Amino acid sequence: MGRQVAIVSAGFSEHASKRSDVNMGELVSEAIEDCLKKVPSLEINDIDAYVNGNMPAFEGSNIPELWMTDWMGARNKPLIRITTGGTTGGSVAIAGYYTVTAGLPGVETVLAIAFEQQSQGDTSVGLASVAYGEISILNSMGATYDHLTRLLSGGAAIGAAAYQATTYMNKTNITEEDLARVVVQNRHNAAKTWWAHLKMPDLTIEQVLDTPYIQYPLRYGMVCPASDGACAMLFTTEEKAKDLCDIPVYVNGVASVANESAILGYDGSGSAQIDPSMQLGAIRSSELAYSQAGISFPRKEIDYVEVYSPFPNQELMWVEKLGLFEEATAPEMYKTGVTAVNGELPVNCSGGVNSTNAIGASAMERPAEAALQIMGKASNQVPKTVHASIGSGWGGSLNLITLMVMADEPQRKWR
Amino acid sequence: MSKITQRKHLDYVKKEYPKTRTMPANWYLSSYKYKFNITHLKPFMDKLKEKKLVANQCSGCNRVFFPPRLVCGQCFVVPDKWVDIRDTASVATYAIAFLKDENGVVQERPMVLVHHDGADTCSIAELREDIEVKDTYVGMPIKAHWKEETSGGLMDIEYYELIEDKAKDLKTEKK
Amino acid sequence: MEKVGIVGYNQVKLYSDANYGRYEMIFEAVRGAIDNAGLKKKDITTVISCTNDYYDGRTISNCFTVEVGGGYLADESKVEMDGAHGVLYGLMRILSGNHKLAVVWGGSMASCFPYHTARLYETDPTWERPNAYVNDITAAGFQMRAYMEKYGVSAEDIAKIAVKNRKNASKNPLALEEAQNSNITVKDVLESDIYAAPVTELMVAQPCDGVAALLLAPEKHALKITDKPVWITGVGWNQDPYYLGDRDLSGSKSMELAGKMAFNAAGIKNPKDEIQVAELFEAYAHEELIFSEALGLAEKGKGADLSSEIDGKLPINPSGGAIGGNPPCATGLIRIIEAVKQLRGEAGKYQVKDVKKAVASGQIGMCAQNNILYVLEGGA
Amino acid sequence: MSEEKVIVANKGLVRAEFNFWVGRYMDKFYDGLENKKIVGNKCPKCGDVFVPPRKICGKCNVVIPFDNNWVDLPDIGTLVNYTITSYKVNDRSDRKAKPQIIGMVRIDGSNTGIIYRILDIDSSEVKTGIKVKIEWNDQTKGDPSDIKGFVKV
Repeated sequence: MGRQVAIVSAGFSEHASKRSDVNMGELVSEAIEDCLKKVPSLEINDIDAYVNGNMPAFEGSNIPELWMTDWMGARNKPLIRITTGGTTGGSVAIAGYYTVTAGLPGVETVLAIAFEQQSQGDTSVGLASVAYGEISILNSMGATYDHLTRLLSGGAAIGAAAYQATTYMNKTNITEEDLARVVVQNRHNAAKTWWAHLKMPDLTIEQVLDTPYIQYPLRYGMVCPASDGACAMLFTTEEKAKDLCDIPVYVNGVASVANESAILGYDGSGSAQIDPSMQLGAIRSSELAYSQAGISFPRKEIDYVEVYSPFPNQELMWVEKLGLFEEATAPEMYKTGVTAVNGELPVNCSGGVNSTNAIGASAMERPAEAALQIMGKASNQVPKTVHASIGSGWGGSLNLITLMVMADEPQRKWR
Repeated sequence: MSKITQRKHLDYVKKEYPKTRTMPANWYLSSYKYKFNITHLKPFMDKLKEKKLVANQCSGCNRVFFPPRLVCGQCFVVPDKWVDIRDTASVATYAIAFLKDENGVVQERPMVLVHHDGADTCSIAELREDIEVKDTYVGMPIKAHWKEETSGGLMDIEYYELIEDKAKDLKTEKK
Repeated sequence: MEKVGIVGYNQVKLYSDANYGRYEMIFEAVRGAIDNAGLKKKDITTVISCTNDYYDGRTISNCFTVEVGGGYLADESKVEMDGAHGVLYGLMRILSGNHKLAVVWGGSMASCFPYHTARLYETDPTWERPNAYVNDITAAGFQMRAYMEKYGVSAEDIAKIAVKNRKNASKNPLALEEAQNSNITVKDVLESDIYAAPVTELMVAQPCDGVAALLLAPEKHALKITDKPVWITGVGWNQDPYYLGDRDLSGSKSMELAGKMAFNAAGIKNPKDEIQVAELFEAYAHEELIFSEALGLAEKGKGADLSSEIDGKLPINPSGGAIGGNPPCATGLIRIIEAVKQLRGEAGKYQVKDVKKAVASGQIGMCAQNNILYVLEGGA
Repeated sequence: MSEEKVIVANKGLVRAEFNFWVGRYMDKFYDGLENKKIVGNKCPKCGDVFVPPRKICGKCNVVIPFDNNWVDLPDIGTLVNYTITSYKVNDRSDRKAKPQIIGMVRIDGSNTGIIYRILDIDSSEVKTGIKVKIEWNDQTKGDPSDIKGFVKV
């Protein structure tokens, strides 16, 4: 039976489109410094194990943890590497949780690190290579590359998001203005977060709607940036956490349920998800994680939400799929300010992935920020007291989801 | 809003970092191969030549896969039945790519996920060129248009064309 | 630590250029493991895959393997290391109490990618990669020379290991055909093509195509599934610094520390006497000696004197080891599977007598930078 | 339905280019190479000297401040390890390339090794412990190729 896990700290590096002053190792060490600064009684040598991850093909380095060992302080320490594409950060955080909860002898304090320095690589080729094999199989079945390029022109992530947006908009009858409102809220929040990338304190809905379409229904102004950045989280046992900090954040539920692949499908066999905005994986993940955490009424019991939403329609979609709002009501909540910093259920007060997207790190920044809100150490801290929060991740071919449920009280396992 | 005033980027609070040298590197995918077993696609391709569509079906969950699949993920078995399916379909979802062609003119083409009647999976396809972007909607009924000379490949279906939709008003109505 | 049961396993036959599709091979491995344990798809609660984006030539290499790897609506994640590291994550998930059955699968198709170039991508891109003097081959050359010079070991002693493993592989029906050779001699090994002197071609574990899968379950649940469970009683893993100049290549500190951690968890005080068989992931023949010394199975520099044949005092790699076939991302997993076979008495022609405890290891990186070690015990 | 297995193996077409930022520490090192000088930095705690310089000493886990701790080093070192390979390291297909000696050299005054070719030496002559000296490229660009290799002193 696993033991209770607590988060004692989380740290970030500064995010920007080009962190040209540092290499990957130095970028990561910045995040670790920020993380350890918040727990003065802990030294880097006290860390027992490491969990790492990034999205390697975007950076052109295979298993970069190997050469970055010294920069992380991981020399002769146990280390494993988790990568799951867009959800990498979330998966790394979850692996950090499992490393502590497993109760292996001598492994109590675990540092989880996720990073990405996208300015070094070619993101479009990186994305194309996700389904490169699938594209080639369609080619050997007689479809020309010209035809395929046309079909898949959008690139993996934004194309998929546009499909989602279309069905979501069709179901809920929302307008582009509703999407732009989400963007504006995020970018305003980002302006108050020290490490965020797109800080736009004066952005208006009109400005967002004035940018051209990148892929209908998504416009340039609505799309996430490509950032360089790193994030680190410190996990430890309940007993140790109490000594290390005032308000330990307990991890009460984790899930990463995978669904069948969408759009192209494995082997080019088509999309098993007929409605890409349905997100069965997210629904199952939330059921699993909430049941572990003993949450029966997510809307009432959860005080703060960080969802992984590079595109605004996804933010609306996730808060519904994760059981926080009724189906098709999320746009209304944004309009009435329920999700604002001082609202009833604040969402993405860090600016979200929509404002800062260092892909490998993004999905970890969600639980990290959600944990800091509970500790009261977030840079755009919500005024109300946060008791329970969630952080989610999304990736793959619309099929990979991560979710972490945190609270200021431990959940005793009843199993 | 005119297209001239439209701006691609929005201003934000920027911080510049000192530039250091860069070291080049590359990743050639041309030295990679992608191996697939496409035995299960053979019957499908053969039938395409006869302008017929077949799909395979899992006897565990009765789902019909079009195009055929190697494995049913839900039951974790190889689908063992073959079924014929019709060439009528509907638009499951769509997105519009704003792509420049050779002349630099932006093409507005909807890319659609086509859900064939009787199938439980969708495939990605193109609509007929002259179908207006703004007329596309989720649930739009369409029909495969065959090439005159079929060769037993995916391109045998040239494009999908519109068929009359009596329930169009219901599907596109704004609440 | 609490013990975790291994309840099923499967490995596809290794080929240098398999007549398989990637997805087909993964499906065959995982389906076979589930059948081996007599289970159903719905019993799976979590799936850990071990693949590498640079080996598969695609970003998010686990993205399309959800269906074929049994991950549909299961808690899925990917470890981008050796298969043995994937087992570690599966083990942690079982120990957490959140999951009842974990599938761990790993593998890749070396016939589909330039293995040594992909290994070059592991080097420091700001310094060593532009020069391209360091990759797995040259690093192994350094490692073997450091080992030989420090302890005065001869190349013959190391060639003997390659001979032993290739002979053992000939008894293993699932090993790579090219690696199986029952008539090989030390001379053949020493006179084969020079890779990076002193390492010759036949001392190298040749990358090949293959996928393997393993099922893990908590103690109580494992006893319900099978009457021949194998228990993981200890695990340790560790990472050395990266720069070859910073390391003592004649030994393996990471394996030493991993071994300490695993033996401590399993309550093993004297591994030399308590372990009956070892399956070590030796990417090169000399690594088998370095590892067996690091684990305390032999004295420092005396690894070559160990009688490690199948009928010897402490058999190492009776299956042929990684030299018998090295499918990247699966080799460590196969080592665990081979140890399980020995403990369950299912190893056939290369069965070692009276095996009660075994160790299996996995590694990644230049000169085995990151090592992981398992202690396995048989019996219900 | 045919029983014959049909396998397709398609080649990849795309090619990704990367440009790795080297960071401030390595940038200073490459500035040195451009002027045919070797610069290292010294851990303030254990005193180990690193070539190339690093931000963090892995042994002590302390940050080496950028502002000082720099050490100028000679272009002479000791060969601590070597290997002889006929393969081009990044391209195995080129098997018949001329054998080259790749050596690990500890620059005098430093505590780590750098890996370069050993030039103009017969493979029977090479052994660990010999003194070697940097052979610079005539034109330096501020990247690792500025050092052509090492020659025996």
